[in-house]
Amino acid sequence: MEHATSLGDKPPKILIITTIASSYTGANTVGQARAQYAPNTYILRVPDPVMFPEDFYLRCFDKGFAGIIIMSSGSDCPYEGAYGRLSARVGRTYLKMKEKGIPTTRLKLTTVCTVCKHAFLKEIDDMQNHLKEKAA
Amino acid sequence: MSLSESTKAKLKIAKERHGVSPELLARVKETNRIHRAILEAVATEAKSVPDIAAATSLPSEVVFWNVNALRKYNKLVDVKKSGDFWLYQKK
Amino acid sequence: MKAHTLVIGAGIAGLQAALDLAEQGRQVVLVEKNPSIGGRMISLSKVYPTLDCASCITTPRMASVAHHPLIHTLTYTEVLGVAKNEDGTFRAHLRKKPRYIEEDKCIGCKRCEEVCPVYIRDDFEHQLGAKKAISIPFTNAIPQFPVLEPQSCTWCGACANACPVDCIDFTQESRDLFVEVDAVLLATGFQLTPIDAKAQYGGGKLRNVISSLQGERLLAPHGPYGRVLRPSDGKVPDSIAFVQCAGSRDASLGVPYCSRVCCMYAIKQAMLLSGSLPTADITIYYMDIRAFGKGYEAFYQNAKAMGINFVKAKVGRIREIEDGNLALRIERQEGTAQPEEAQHDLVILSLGLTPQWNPGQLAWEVKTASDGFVATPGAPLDPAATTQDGVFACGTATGPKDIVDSIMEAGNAATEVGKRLEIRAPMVPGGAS
Amino acid sequence: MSGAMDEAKVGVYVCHCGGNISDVVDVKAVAAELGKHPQVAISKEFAFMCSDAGQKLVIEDIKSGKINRVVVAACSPALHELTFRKALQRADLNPYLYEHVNIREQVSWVHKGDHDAATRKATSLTRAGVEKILRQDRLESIHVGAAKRVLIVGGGPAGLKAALDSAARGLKVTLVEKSGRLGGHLHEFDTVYPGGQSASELLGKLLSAVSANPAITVVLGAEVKTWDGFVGNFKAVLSTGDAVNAGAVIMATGYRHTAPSAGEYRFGKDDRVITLPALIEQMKAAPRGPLTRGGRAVRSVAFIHCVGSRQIEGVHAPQEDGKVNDYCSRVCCTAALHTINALKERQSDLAIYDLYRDIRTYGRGHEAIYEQASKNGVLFFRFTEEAQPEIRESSVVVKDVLTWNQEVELPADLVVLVTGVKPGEVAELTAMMKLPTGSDRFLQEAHPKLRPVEVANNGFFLAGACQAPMDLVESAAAAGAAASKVAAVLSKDFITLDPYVARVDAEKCTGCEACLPECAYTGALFMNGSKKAEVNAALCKGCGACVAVCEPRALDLAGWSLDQMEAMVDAMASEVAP
Repeated sequence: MEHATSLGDKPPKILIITTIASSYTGANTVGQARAQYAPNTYILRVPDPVMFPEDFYLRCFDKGFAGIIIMSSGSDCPYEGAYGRLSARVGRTYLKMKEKGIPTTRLKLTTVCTVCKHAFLKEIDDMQNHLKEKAA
Repeated sequence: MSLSESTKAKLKIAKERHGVSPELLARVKETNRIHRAILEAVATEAKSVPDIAAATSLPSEVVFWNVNALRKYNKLVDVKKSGDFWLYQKK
Repeated sequence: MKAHTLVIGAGIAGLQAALDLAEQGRQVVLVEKNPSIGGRMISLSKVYPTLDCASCITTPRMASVAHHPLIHTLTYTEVLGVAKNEDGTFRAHLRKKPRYIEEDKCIGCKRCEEVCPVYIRDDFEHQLGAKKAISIPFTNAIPQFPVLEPQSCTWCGACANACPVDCIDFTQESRDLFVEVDAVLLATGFQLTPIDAKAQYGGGKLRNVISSLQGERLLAPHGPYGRVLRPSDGKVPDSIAFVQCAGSRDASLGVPYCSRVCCMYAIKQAMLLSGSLPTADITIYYMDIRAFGKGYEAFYQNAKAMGINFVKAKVGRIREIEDGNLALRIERQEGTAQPEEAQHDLVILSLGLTPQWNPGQLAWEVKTASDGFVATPGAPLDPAATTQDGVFACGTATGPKDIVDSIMEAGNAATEVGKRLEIRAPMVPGGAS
Repeated sequence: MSGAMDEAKVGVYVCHCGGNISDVVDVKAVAAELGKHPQVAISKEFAFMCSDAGQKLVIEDIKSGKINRVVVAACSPALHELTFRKALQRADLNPYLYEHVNIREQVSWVHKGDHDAATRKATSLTRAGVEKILRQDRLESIHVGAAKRVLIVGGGPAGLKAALDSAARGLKVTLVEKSGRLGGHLHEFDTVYPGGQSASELLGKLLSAVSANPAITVVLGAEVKTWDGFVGNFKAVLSTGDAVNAGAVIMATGYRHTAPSAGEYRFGKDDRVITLPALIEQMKAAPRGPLTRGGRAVRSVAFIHCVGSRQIEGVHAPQEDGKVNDYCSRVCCTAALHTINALKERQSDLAIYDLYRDIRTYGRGHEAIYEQASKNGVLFFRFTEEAQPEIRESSVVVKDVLTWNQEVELPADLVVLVTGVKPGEVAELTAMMKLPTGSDRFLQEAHPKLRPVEVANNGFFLAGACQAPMDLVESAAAAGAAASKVAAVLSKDFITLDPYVARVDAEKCTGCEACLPECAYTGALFMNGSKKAEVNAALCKGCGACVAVCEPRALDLAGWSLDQMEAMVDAMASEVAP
């Protein structure tokens, strides 16, 4: 398996963690509108990202993902207290990233709903541009 | 465009059954003309609805409705805001 | 076709009632005249007082109905008649309108829509947006089938040429169906009073005077403009007014009653507008603010605290001045006695709610009350019963109502239907029906 | 957990979607690449997987024994995941051994311009699907036994209707009422709005139906003393000593009238000042003739709205718990106007002044009651929360915003405070049952829009004014809705729950208890007798919050395990041949 740093001319990969309740459907909405975005994006569907320990994200970076966008359900979250727990988790992940010298901007927690086409595209664009800047 | 014989036959039946009004055909033509004019107006630089209206001599509400029609079908994009208006450009 | 219940209308009330009944093991035929289920709710921006995205909370409910093994959903289908049989069952005559596509073949890929050369006004966007003569009704529509509108079709065949599954059928005809059921539930919903009803508000001719449902689309994240702009020229509006009771509490329109939801949706839209246009001035002209539901008063107070301008006034007349801007003649009911003129660049009329459908059109004993909505003689204790034994009603079929109250009534109607079925079609012990 | 992995044989099917996918993604290349995976036994592409022919391919491959796990790469799972799960069932394979990979909405439709990249992405995503399904167990829906009895707490109209509705659905009902009689506040009224029906007739109907129904056991003067169990099997002991085993609970604990605070509008100091319920009681006790107060005829009455409702911090005295009632009590505007019209009917020359903030006659038939009051000659004055009316010796003074803030002095032989409502006294009960309440102290529904009669806690339902202020029509609807949910839950002998819940590998659990504070659902996760974490599947909602903190990985979410997610990420991260 090749490592992220040796991907050559291919743009670095972005992992997008989506929720069944909201953002996964949001990603489908983008597809239905035939809006285009870069293919270096990989969508993972979960009930809620609150299931991931801090090390999960570090592991993703290790395995070759340059950026991770967590598209949570925010206040639409069907699980009690999960959003608060998730953001605390992400906060702790940032600390661990700092310890390891990984720029915290490579992990973004945001909220995308089932019809947030613009928000979905913008988050990808932002991360994409950010990674490009970093690389340059 | 190559339609199968059976499709052609069915189209003929449908056409006879429902008819095609001259108003509809005129409207389709007019819409095509408007779309060409709008796309031409924004081919090289992004423009606002009032600017497109001025360039095409079309009423602004007609321009705006059609701009959104073209935007929905990915022929046009809004690129940025200028003052109180968004600017649209050919995709 | 046989089932326990026919539910007419697949808006949120009909969806909820159908789900409740199906969850109780009852077979439901759910009939909807539009091409998609979801009703008015799926077209809203966000809902008060939670500001949940309407699409996000409606779509799962629609999907549960669509996938439920005990619910048979018929979209794009009209009810032509319902007759009561001697044994107390009902026989409904339904007509499935032609979509001009074969539903069992269609894969919902939209290629037909992409190539269709005819642009028409989109009903789902309340005419603000465009669609094609053949198109899928909206993003989250269920089912994801296109509809061809024959009156707008030039029969060019482009769609058939593009269709990868050869599912377009230009000669499709309507199909009549008969359903035998033990009970009927009316969840037929509401419509707005017409925007052209009041000459003093421009009679529907003023370009920047829009209806409250158009306001919803303007604010929906996937709406016709993708953002808040006004229809006449795409300008970002800077001063927006809501005119309350623009179709309610007005005997001259035949709507003397309060439409119950307008105060809250106007406040909600005002809050959403101020969120997307932070510098805009937003004014609500009202008679009484009726924020009566759970959490509504706090929502209203929040809106005031956010700087939304509430003015107790009657709006006498609206006219268009230069650049599509609007001049409103205001008669304040507090503060000052002098009539005055206010200028805004977008006006949203809080139109009233009237019944979508009159069940009296069918030859049966379902009566409407003086307000035009389905009469409920069993109220207060039995608000779902109608004048016909075995026919029940809920949601806005029985009067203006918001989503939560419609859902409450839908659940109650499911109970009343369930009680009737318990006698007429008892469940077999062990749970199977 | 993963014992099945050795024998796992995956079938991969890549859909063309009639060009929708295959015009952008090289589906042959995807299928070929997946075919190289050591545990993929079959890898095919097909024009329309969702068609009968496509489903048949899968079914035949399963039945012939070539495969025992299935991955279809096609459109969004929202469209056809269920289609294929059902196909697996038809082939006698556990439907959860299926993974649906979305290469249409999230690949071919959004990466039209780059066929190679789209193909590489589709391959990675499909491989991730294979890795996930290789680590998937045969999940089964969870079944919980259910007692076919519903416990209803509160014997007002909502509780009575819920009891009748539940009994009519074949359920046994235990109806517990704290006071000595059934009927609640319905006893107070003479007639009810908007129809003007006789309250005692309505009540009589309910009571005779309840007493005639053998399925309903009424326990009066009783409270719930102890509480245990979960949906399907709640166990309560009542203060009477009766034990109740119920599958579900309907809370119908109702409301109380708010009392004016000490001295508010001179209430308690001036005997001309009474509350609306007191006026209604007086009118009911003496149904005819002119109204009197202290033996003297009353010629003028002033009604003041929003007493105890829509309160503003700093303006109004707080309630017992230190908070103001900032909500609208919903029922009082119409109730007051309904009473005013009744007053006018018996005493047409009575001068009535109505002092309000907003008239909220929102409901069906309410506006007509307001109009009738106007026609009856009632004079309306509007005040703001900042400038409250003032009670004087024999008058009320109001700053009327309708007449440009003129100060108006109105004669008033009687002042009626239109008081609001607050929830019944249920703090102890909700603490024992662990039910949520809102900041307004009413019981909290699962979702304020979509699930008004359900509670986040499985098996609990709300009927009537315990959830929010409601009139009789609305309470009846809420009670019927709650009964509908109960009928659904208890319609079978067991309750079926989703299998996607947390589960514990007891061998790995170290008993560290780190997971406990993560769980938001009381009783869902606990330490058992052998100091190991245990999940009550009936209470777990499957959010996975506990999974994240379990270092030994003893906890996992069925169908969404951390191992599965990591394997998927690995597959997505790895590069594949273009």
